Amino acid sequence: MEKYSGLSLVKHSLSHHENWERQWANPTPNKKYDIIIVGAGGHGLATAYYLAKVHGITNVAVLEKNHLAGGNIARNTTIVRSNYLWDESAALYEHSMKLWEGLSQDLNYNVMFSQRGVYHTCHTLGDMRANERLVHANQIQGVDNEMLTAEQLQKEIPTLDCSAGARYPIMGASVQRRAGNARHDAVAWGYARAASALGVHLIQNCEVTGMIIDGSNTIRGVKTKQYGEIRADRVGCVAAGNSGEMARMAGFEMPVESHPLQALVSEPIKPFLDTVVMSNHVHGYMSQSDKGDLVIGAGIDGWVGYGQRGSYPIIEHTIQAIVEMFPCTSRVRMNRQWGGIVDTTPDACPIIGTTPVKNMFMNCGWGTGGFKGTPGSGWAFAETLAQGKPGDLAAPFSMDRFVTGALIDEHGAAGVAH
Amino acid sequence: MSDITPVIVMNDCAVMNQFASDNSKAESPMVNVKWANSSNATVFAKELAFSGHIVLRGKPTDDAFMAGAAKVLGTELPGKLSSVESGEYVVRWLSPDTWLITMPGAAAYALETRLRETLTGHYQVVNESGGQTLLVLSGENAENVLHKSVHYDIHISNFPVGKVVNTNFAKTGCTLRRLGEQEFELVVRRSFSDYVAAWIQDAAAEYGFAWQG
Amino acid sequence: MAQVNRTQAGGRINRGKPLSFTYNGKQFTGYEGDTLASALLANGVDIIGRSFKYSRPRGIVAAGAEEPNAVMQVGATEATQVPNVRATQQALFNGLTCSAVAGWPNVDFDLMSYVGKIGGKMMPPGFYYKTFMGPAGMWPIYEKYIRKAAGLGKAPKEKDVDIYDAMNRHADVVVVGSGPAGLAAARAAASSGARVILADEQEEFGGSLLHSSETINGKPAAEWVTEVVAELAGNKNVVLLPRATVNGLHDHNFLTIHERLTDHLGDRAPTVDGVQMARHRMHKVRAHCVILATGAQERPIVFANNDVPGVMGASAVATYINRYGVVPGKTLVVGTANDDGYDAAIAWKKAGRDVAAIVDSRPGADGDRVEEARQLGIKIIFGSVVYDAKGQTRVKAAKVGAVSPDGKKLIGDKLDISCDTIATSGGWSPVVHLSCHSGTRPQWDDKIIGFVPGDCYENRLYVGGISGNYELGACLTDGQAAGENAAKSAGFTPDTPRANYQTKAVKVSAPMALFVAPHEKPFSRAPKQFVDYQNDVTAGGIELAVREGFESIEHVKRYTALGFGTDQGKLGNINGMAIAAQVRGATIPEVGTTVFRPNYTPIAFGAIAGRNAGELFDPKRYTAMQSWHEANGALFEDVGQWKRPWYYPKPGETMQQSLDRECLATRESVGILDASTLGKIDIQGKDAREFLGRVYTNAWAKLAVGKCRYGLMCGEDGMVFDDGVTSCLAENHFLMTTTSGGAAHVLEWLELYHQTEWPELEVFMTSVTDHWATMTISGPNSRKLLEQVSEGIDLDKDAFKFMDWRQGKVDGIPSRVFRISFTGELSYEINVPANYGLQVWKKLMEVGAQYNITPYGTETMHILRAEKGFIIAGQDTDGSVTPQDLGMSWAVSMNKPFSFIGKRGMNRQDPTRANRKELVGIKTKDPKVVLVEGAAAVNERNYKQGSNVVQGHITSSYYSAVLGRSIALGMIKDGFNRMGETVYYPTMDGSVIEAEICSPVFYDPKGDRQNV
Amino acid sequence: MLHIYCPHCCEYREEEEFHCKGQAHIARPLDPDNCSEQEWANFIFFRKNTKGQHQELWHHSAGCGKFFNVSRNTITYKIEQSYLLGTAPQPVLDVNKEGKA
Ligand SMILES: Cc1cc2nc3c(=O)[nH]c(=O)nc-3n(C[C@H](O)[C@H](O)[C@H](O)COP(=O)(O)OP(=O)(O)OC[C@H]3O[C@@H](n4cnc5c(N)ncnc54)[C@H](O)[C@@H]3O)c2cc1C
Ligand SMILES: NC(=O)c1ccc[n+]([C@@H]2O[C@H](COP(=O)([O-])OP(=O)(O)OC[C@H]3O[C@@H](n4cnc5c(N)ncnc54)[C@H](O)[C@@H]3O)[C@@H](O)[C@H]2O)c1
Ligand SMILES: Cc1cc2nc3c(=O)[nH]c(=O)nc-3n(C[C@H](O)[C@H](O)[C@H](O)COP(=O)(O)O)c2cc1C
Ligand SMILES: [Zn+2]
Repeated sequence: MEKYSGLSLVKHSLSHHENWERQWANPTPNKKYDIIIVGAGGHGLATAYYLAKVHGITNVAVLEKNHLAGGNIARNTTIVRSNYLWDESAALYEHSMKLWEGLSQDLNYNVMFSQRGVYHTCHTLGDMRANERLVHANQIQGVDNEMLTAEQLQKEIPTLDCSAGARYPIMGASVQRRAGNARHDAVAWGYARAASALGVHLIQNCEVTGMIIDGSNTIRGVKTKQYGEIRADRVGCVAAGNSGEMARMAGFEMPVESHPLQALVSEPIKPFLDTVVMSNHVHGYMSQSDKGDLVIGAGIDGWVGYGQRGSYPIIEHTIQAIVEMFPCTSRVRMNRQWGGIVDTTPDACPIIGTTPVKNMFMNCGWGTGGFKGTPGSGWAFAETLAQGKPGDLAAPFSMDRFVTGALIDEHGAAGVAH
Repeated sequence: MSDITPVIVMNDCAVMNQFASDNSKAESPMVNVKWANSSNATVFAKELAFSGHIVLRGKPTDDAFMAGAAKVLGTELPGKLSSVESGEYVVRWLSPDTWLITMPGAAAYALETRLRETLTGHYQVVNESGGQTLLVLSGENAENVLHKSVHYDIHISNFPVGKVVNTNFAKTGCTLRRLGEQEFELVVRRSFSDYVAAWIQDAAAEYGFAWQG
Repeated sequence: MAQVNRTQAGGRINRGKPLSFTYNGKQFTGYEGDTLASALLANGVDIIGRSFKYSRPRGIVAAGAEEPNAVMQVGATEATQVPNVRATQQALFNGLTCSAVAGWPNVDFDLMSYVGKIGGKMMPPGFYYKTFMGPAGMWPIYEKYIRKAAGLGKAPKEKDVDIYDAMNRHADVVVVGSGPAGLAAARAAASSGARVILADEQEEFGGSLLHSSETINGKPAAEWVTEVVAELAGNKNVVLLPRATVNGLHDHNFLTIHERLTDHLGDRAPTVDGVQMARHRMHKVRAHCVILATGAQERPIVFANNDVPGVMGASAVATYINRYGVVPGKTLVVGTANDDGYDAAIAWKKAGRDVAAIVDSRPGADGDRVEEARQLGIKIIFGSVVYDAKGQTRVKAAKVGAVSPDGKKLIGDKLDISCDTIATSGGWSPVVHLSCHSGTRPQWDDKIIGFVPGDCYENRLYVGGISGNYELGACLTDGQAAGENAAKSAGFTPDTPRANYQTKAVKVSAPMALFVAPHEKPFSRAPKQFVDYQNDVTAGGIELAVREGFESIEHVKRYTALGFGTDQGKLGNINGMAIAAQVRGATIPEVGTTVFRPNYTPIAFGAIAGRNAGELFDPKRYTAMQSWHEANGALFEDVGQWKRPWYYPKPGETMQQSLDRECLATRESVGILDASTLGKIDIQGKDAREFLGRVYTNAWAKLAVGKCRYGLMCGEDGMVFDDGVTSCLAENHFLMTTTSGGAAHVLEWLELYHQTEWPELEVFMTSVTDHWATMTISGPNSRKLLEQVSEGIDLDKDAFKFMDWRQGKVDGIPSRVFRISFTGELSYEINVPANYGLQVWKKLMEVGAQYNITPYGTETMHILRAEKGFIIAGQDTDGSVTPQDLGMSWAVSMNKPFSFIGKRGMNRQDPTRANRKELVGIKTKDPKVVLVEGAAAVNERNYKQGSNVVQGHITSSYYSAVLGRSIALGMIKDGFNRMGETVYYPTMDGSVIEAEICSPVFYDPKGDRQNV
Repeated sequence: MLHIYCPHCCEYREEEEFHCKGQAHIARPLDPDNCSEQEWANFIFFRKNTKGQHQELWHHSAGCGKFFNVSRNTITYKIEQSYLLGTAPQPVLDVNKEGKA
């Protein structure tokens, strides 16, 4: 893999940038792999990378029905944090956070991970309680998170309305200072490039249409629209919004529903907000990208939808919330809205692990908040696929918890969709 | 101590005259609204305070219920999305098994008892008189104010005089009825009435608004 | 300053109405009818901005929504600043103040351009992914500078002084676009009596007819426009929306139309008769049929240095001359691949200025306009292209070369033609954007060399330019047919006879597909050939992206930022796709488009929020006693949408002092609480009891008339979600109460089960939350107080027992009184119809004065109930707690015949395992220390950070005045078995609070006080 | 924004008047106490999550307060029909997953 650096840019500029290598190869698929990963989103690509890097397994194909990294990884609001409530999730997301902190260097790809702080504003006593609970739990779990008063918050974010006159006046906030955001596409491309360099096959425009399952209920490979059957010893599905389809192909149901989740951006403006602010109560969140657009997460629609678009009232409510929180944005203009398909679970936590079909594994259910989990998810799923069973990080996230009742309810921490 | 008030039970339900013999200190839901009046108003509002509101529920497939209600009200219960007026009663369809009947406040108890005397079988009568109020909106721009407030199609071709719908009103709900070409009636929940009043005044400001107290 | 580029006559401007405006601090004059762009061009302003990445000077290139360069900061005061206003869409008004959004120290002389020139070579697409990675930890510093450089205009620093509005509308037919196709459609549809909305983003209706020289029925097209618009305005079924952009065409034919009500009038919306007008209005429209008549936008031809000011679209040039009376230069060269480019030259020549040449890539052409140009003596060079421009801050010359018939290679002769303006036309791109908003993909049409709308199931019609139909006569007749069909589909019958439209046929020669003019050098080495001006995306950049593996057009978009700008690539996208196709050796349809999404053009946040801002952001719900609470100094707590009194501080009191006072007064004498917000549901029917037994965890079969009972509600997973007291009013009549925040949810829950699972149960439920005003009097003197104000109720302790209810009068008002207690004291909950709430409350206060009756708020209520160990659903529970976890097995009746909601769930493996977290009391070792709610417990003072260390958390915590110490409730793993054990609560300052696990009932454990 | 026909009001109304309550036709097991853990989990959590023609339960919460079913294509969002509880959807002829006939 060619090393990227400022120097390499200078060098290539001398030859008019005509000699840059492809960032990833476009191989034709083999007949058989050790492991097939379905879905070249952030999580699928990260899984492939860690399989190759950590576990030395490189006879791996990632099958993607469209171009790689065009699903939710291409359409999320890029918030990264690890201040989750329960031990199991805090451990998973914090593991992810640690990987984020070295990711650009590890991948030799600048993913622009920016630890500019993520603030959760509190508008009611209930909010205060929930955030105090989070902050205190996180302290014990070893995850940074702290409370601020409304006055402290106002100093740190001058454009936020912390006045008593607001409909839901801000009473305080929690902030995780190591949290922030990252350049979503770069994360996927960085993983793709690094995985490809380690020998993983990234097969784009290869749609999985069925699972090959033998009489002993063991998976033997997948059927694809473009390349027919491709065999593998193990199959890991990381298809995010389409995970329900994966299950259907394999003949089982999951505690997952796919809903539209929307987001929008303003036109680019001069620096306005250099942190991430979210309000569960007023129900909106916002950050400003390095290009200058305000990136705003909207809500989730209440119905199943695979159209990558949702309903307008969701956008309306979101903008109302943003104007309520940041009155100075009223004359700023909204440029574009879009949607993704998020796979939600009843407890707002992912499902990682085995399935009713032997050697078929699932990593899904990251719902509205899996971007931050990309490195950790890939790491934990790679371990699961390599060993044939989940490791310590992934184990609590088995699908079985919905049968036993051992849910890990992160609705409070997940709050607004992000 | 005075005599113990017995609970009147009719059809295994407790009934109670909820209209005080002295109504002089009562406050309607909109009592605290501050109305700003414009001199060249084209939107007018007034509250029909202290009306009696009775919710009647029963199955439309229950002939005895339908007939009994008709007998008491002097009119058939209106079918979907419609209303009828009968003497002092205005009867509005709210859902396939729910009607709202309004009348002068003091008459609610009599209606409740008459219904319970007449009806048999499965039904519900609930007094809601304190929980909601009637607001009448009129004037040449009343329709525009409603355009700003409800997403229901209130064009006269779709929403003729007498039609009733339950729908969203800004960020709350309302039961809306057309009284005339330019006259509408809203059933507003008590706790939302300040909000509704503020919303209407704000929406009507550009047309000139006046309160017909 | 003189308007150097203004023609002597012509155009749709009002020369009698000069308007002055300020650009970059300098004052200029334009006319009514100008856009900001036409006024700037009239004044000879060349540079209106600097490019984003390379800081190259940029000028106006287009005349409409597709303009990428002329985005301005507009606003005369801080509060009225608007970033990124497209000058081509901003009507000029007197006093308009604007400036360029880029350029330091100013746009004309920009130091950053040197950085751009030198650094530009090192800034290919995606360069930032390849650098700024080391040394580790430096990224935040690089990022700071990158952020500083980013962004176009700036947000105001002050709150908006304007207001916004929205209207909901319904229409049988919505016509988008008011060119010939749209007007003909609207007219035909309206003739049928259908409700029609016609929206156009421009200041005036007419679309392309406003600058056309064609005729309709023998009259200049613009005259026909005036007539039709007047006719439509006179039809009361038609809503005309000028200055109204249809920004989104959503599912099921829902449109969002953004009307700029006052942007053409001034810096901020005017006040009329003392009433502040709204600045913008959103129309939210549900349409039976949508007719898209959005026309087409001209596609420029990409060539080297095509961003030098003076390079423009040919149709834009024609528009500026014909519509605004502005010739934006002295000497023109046209580069075209079709007849339309000739329009610019013809208009230019007729305006009396020089046309140096028309450079036509086609080997020859014989259309009417080609002939007209010939006749005007304009030099036409066939088989050639403009492949490069000379000049820095304004075009100096066009480099022209002969081109191969396929347009791919330069062949043979080259020459430089001096000029200051180069206008190009590469053909037309139908404005398909709206047709794609609900998921439909556009389809490539080789005949028209452009994408047209794809098929979808919705009732939509496409007419005129959008469907690739550029011929005026056909636009009119097709528009008419579409209008008729749309009306018919909505059940209307169009007028007969139909209108008859006569136009002069224009002979058009076949256009050629040319997207980028070949250069002597390849894309990578040629001077920059800009595709997307706003994001500085070049042909070379697209080629590089493809070379690096970003082959999908979506990858190209994301790697190069093609189409990411405020113009959303209206001008550049198709050229970008064509270049990507060329580089990949694929066809344009193979490459496809990126996704068009709302908004068509950007909209102010304020306009989307509408009037749901400030006070009206969310309803505030009040009880009947609100005015009293306000008058008596209450502070309020937000509970759902309710405003509830939180506590009532006396002057000079701290919060804790108020709470101590309120608590003690209640425990010692009598306190009063406004409990009206509790959800209340009236339940009637012979199966009401059975129904209660199914939805509550405990038993209801034996609850006698006159009695009340506490109940817990669980989900099917066995987790508690609400609780409350339900009273048996009569054998088949119950009054259920719910939490204030849960009321709506509970009613929906009950209806869900009744309607879907147990419709056979004869039960009806109706919310009576708002009907009853509820006031709780609580404390040892509450009975005495009640005695003095009530009639008809035997208050004797044995006649009216704890958990009984009685009917009577309070202050003469019919009421129901419930002897239930959330404080542990002797308590009565008085319910009166809400119209009498305030009256009764006042009476209680008046009579209670002798007992020092003390109003208390939610906080005191919480303290008093916590002293008794009573839970609050939603505070002491979080959706993961069973009744058993709460120590409330007593409220679960496992033996009921029907398997109640929650039973199976709470009997699953995990809810029944040992070592679950359980609700216990927590007493700090130091009684003065009050734990923070949310504090987490650990087993050792010197705990080790990590997983499985947290033992539980504090759910409720207060200082108890009556106990003289702090008290808390909290979840603790295996808590019931750990009474008396010590746990530790680390605080955020590093100290650790030691506490003991105890019973959750801190006060009056036997319950004597409520039973007196 | 969806435009939904309420079979009780017999009118189309805006989506904002409704709440979607998820997959339709999930009956509560008649004997919960004797359900296996998996059967109970299937009832409360496991869903078809259909991509294509999907039947779901809606509540006309701001309107008539009635529940009813909707058959909707989850890709195109086209609603084929609204129908009353306790009835089955009319078969939709030849509609493939993309919603094209
Ligand atoms: C609007 C929005 C905002 C969000 N904001 C945040 C945020 O701020 N922070 C955060 O942490 N998370 C956020 N998320 C969530 C986050 O984006 C997702 O959880 C995460 O990206 C999912 O993992 P992924 O990247 O692997 O998914 P995807 O990128 O969706 O990858 C799944 C891939 O599987 C492919 N696939 C599907 N079916 C098949 C098939 N049959 N054959 C082959 N391939 C197939 C898809 O094409 C896709 O490429 C947001 C999501 C959305 C939609
Ligand atoms: N000579 C040619 O080859 C050629 C090429 C293109 C167009 N034309 C002319 O264009 C005409 C085509 O007529 P037409 O009626 O299809 O288009 P038009 O261009 O005359 O009118 C389209 C109108 O739609 C408006 N519009 C576009 N998107 C909008 C939106 N989202 N919201 C609100 N308004 C929007 C535009 O501002 C414009 O006013 C022909 O008559 C022809 O004269 C000619
Ligand atoms: C963090 C982030 C920032 C974005 N910024 C912009 C932007 O500035 N301009 C823009 O046009 N789109 C922006 N987009 C949206 C994309 O154009 C696109 O809509 C999104 O990736 C979804 O893809 P789709 O619209 O092709 O389905 C942004 C997307 C993300 C996730
Ligand atoms: Zn209905």
